[in-house]
Amino acid sequence: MNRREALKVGGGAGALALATIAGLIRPGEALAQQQWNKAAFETKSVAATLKALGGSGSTESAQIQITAPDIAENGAVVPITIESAIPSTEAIAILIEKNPNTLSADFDIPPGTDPFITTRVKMAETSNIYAVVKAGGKYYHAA
Amino acid sequence: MADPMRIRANMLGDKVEVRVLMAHEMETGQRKDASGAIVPAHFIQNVTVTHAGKTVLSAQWGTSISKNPFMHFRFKGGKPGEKVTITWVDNKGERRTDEAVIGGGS
Amino acid sequence: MSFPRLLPAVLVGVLAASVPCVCQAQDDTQKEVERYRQLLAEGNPADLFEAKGEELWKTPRGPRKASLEQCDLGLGAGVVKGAFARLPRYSADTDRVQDLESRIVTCMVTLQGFKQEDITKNPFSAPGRPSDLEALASYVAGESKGMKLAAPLDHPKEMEAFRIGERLFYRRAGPHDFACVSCHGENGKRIRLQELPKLTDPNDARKIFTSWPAYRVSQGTVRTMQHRLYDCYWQMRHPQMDYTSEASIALQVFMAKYAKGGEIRAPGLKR
Amino acid sequence: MKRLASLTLLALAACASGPSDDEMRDDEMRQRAEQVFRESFTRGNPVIRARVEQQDDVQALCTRYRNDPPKDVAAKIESEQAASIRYPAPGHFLGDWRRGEKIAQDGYGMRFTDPDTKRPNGGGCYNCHRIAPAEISYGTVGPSLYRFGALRGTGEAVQRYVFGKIYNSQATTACSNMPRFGHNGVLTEEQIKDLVALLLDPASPVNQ
Repeated sequence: MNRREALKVGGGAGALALATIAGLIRPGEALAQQQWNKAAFETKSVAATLKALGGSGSTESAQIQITAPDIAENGAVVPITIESAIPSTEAIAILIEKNPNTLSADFDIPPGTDPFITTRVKMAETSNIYAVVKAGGKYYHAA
Repeated sequence: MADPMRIRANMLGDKVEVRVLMAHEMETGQRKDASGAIVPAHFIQNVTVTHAGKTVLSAQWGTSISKNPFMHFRFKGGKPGEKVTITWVDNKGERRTDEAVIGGGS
Repeated sequence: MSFPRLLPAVLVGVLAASVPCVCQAQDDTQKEVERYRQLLAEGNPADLFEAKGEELWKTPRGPRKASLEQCDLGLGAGVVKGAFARLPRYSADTDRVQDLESRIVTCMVTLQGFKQEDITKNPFSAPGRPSDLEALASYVAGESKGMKLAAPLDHPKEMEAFRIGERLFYRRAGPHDFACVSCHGENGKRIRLQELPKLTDPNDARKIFTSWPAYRVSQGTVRTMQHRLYDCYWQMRHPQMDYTSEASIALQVFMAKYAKGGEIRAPGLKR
Repeated sequence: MKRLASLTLLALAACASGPSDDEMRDDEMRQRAEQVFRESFTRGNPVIRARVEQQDDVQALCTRYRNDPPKDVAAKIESEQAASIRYPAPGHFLGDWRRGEKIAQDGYGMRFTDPDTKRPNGGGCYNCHRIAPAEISYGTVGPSLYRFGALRGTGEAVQRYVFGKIYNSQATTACSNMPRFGHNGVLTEEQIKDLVALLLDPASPVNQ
């Protein structure tokens, strides 16, 4: 099952987070039960990744800012920052169009955490970078 | 066992700014070794950051996150002296948990 | 100057959206590369190696189950702070001029009982084979961060090493006629996009010599000064330079003379 | 420093009573450095080792004069190196610029990690020169060669000059930093012709 679907129906990770607060299980154990969206990480195009994330109807948004150098001295380490100004941002995904697998990372942003993330990705070749943001149950993207 | 992470957590206004480096090969599963054999994929799949028992960030990663991964983010509700705990789990089930004490203004 | 054996399965990525126009290609490229480096400086993975090195330094290991805490790096047994800022230097106990790595090896042999041949056979890491020496060198160098390089370089053996290093710096050989000076003899030059320091210019030498060991993003690991020299000779179509060989130390003494006074920024972060 | 070195040589030439004390010490130091060099590359590939242990006359002279030889020494190097160039038949200097571009990009060959296969060596020209405009990752140790043919002409005299420069750079500039690609067997005649085409073929991107 797709973890996003689990989140949508309000079970899964939400219930586990509650259990953590109650001190029933330690964070590490909660992680062991966490899922990894294999289907999404195996997609090979931006459209397929969007579909796998449940965001096929995504709209382009100017409120998502992608910061990356125009030239990476080394494609093995490309620093990327994604910042969303869309209210109620819940998740940010990073997609590298030309990589063998398009989806690079998917971050869940709980309330109280800034819709801002910096990480470093590998790029197989010159490529466009897409950010996909889930906010208020809807999907948005930017390139 | 995996080497420790380096976590820096500092107050930035009313937010906690977290920067973390993790020691991990992040093998793509596409690289060949000297003898031409494929090196199996070995990469972090899940990262969870907690503060005061609450998850403040969770992530799923693929093989294209760089070796020795770096992450930078900010959350509200933390105070100097409190702890931030970060755990990663990779595709072989190896894991590592480290924590850092939130420092004053950076 | 990539090192194909160690490069991951990815190559330099240039974002298609904005290839600079021909007219300003060089300026724009340089500016973007500078920006790239600034973005990376936010988190230097060398930190991971420093931490690992410190742990290795303090853990009893080797046939004698001893730690390296009593190692004399030149400032007396047990003094790590500031020791890197005084290297390379002559050591009376070995009657040799030694650099950081050579001195760490001495301590691993004398204190921990490791065999010299074993620890120097594969001193550089490869994917799946980490190197203790890279971590140890990162730790010791990091303990001099912010200090100024002040290797004395006035012992007769140090002065002799300088003259040997100087000759080797200009020594041309091999099918490409390369010497160190072929790449490091002029200001403001670069190989591909990599700027080249003029090593006999104190302004350049102070910045460069004091920034190794460094995390190399192209190789995903910390590389040391010994590796930098080994890699230069690889590019010069020379054979593998022996780890901590006399030539490698003479060249460092030569460079250190010009780099004196430079602020230690090791372990650094490089392409 | 450089000026001093050449003066010392002239003084020596004029002096019939043998080497001075300075010259003796210099020679001693040279021998000591050579010994250190030999003892510092003991584990390497013996073929590569043999290639670097023994310097040829040009390498030894350029080392001695730190790439700034006195005029007479420079003239001797240049004339001897010029005589070593094996030119192709007149009218046959231009190869294929597309192959030339590949050779200019390629740094393969003669390093200790390059397996001994039939893969030809590269020229690695972009390491030091700007050439075709599409490649933005180029070095600046050598001059820019972009629009070389458009600026210098593409006739046979220029073709012959470029061939000779790549074959043996020291025929025109003693102790040049540039490798002697033909003389030292790094590149074949065919490969050098492809590089001549990269610089001079009117269809090459270099001249657009």
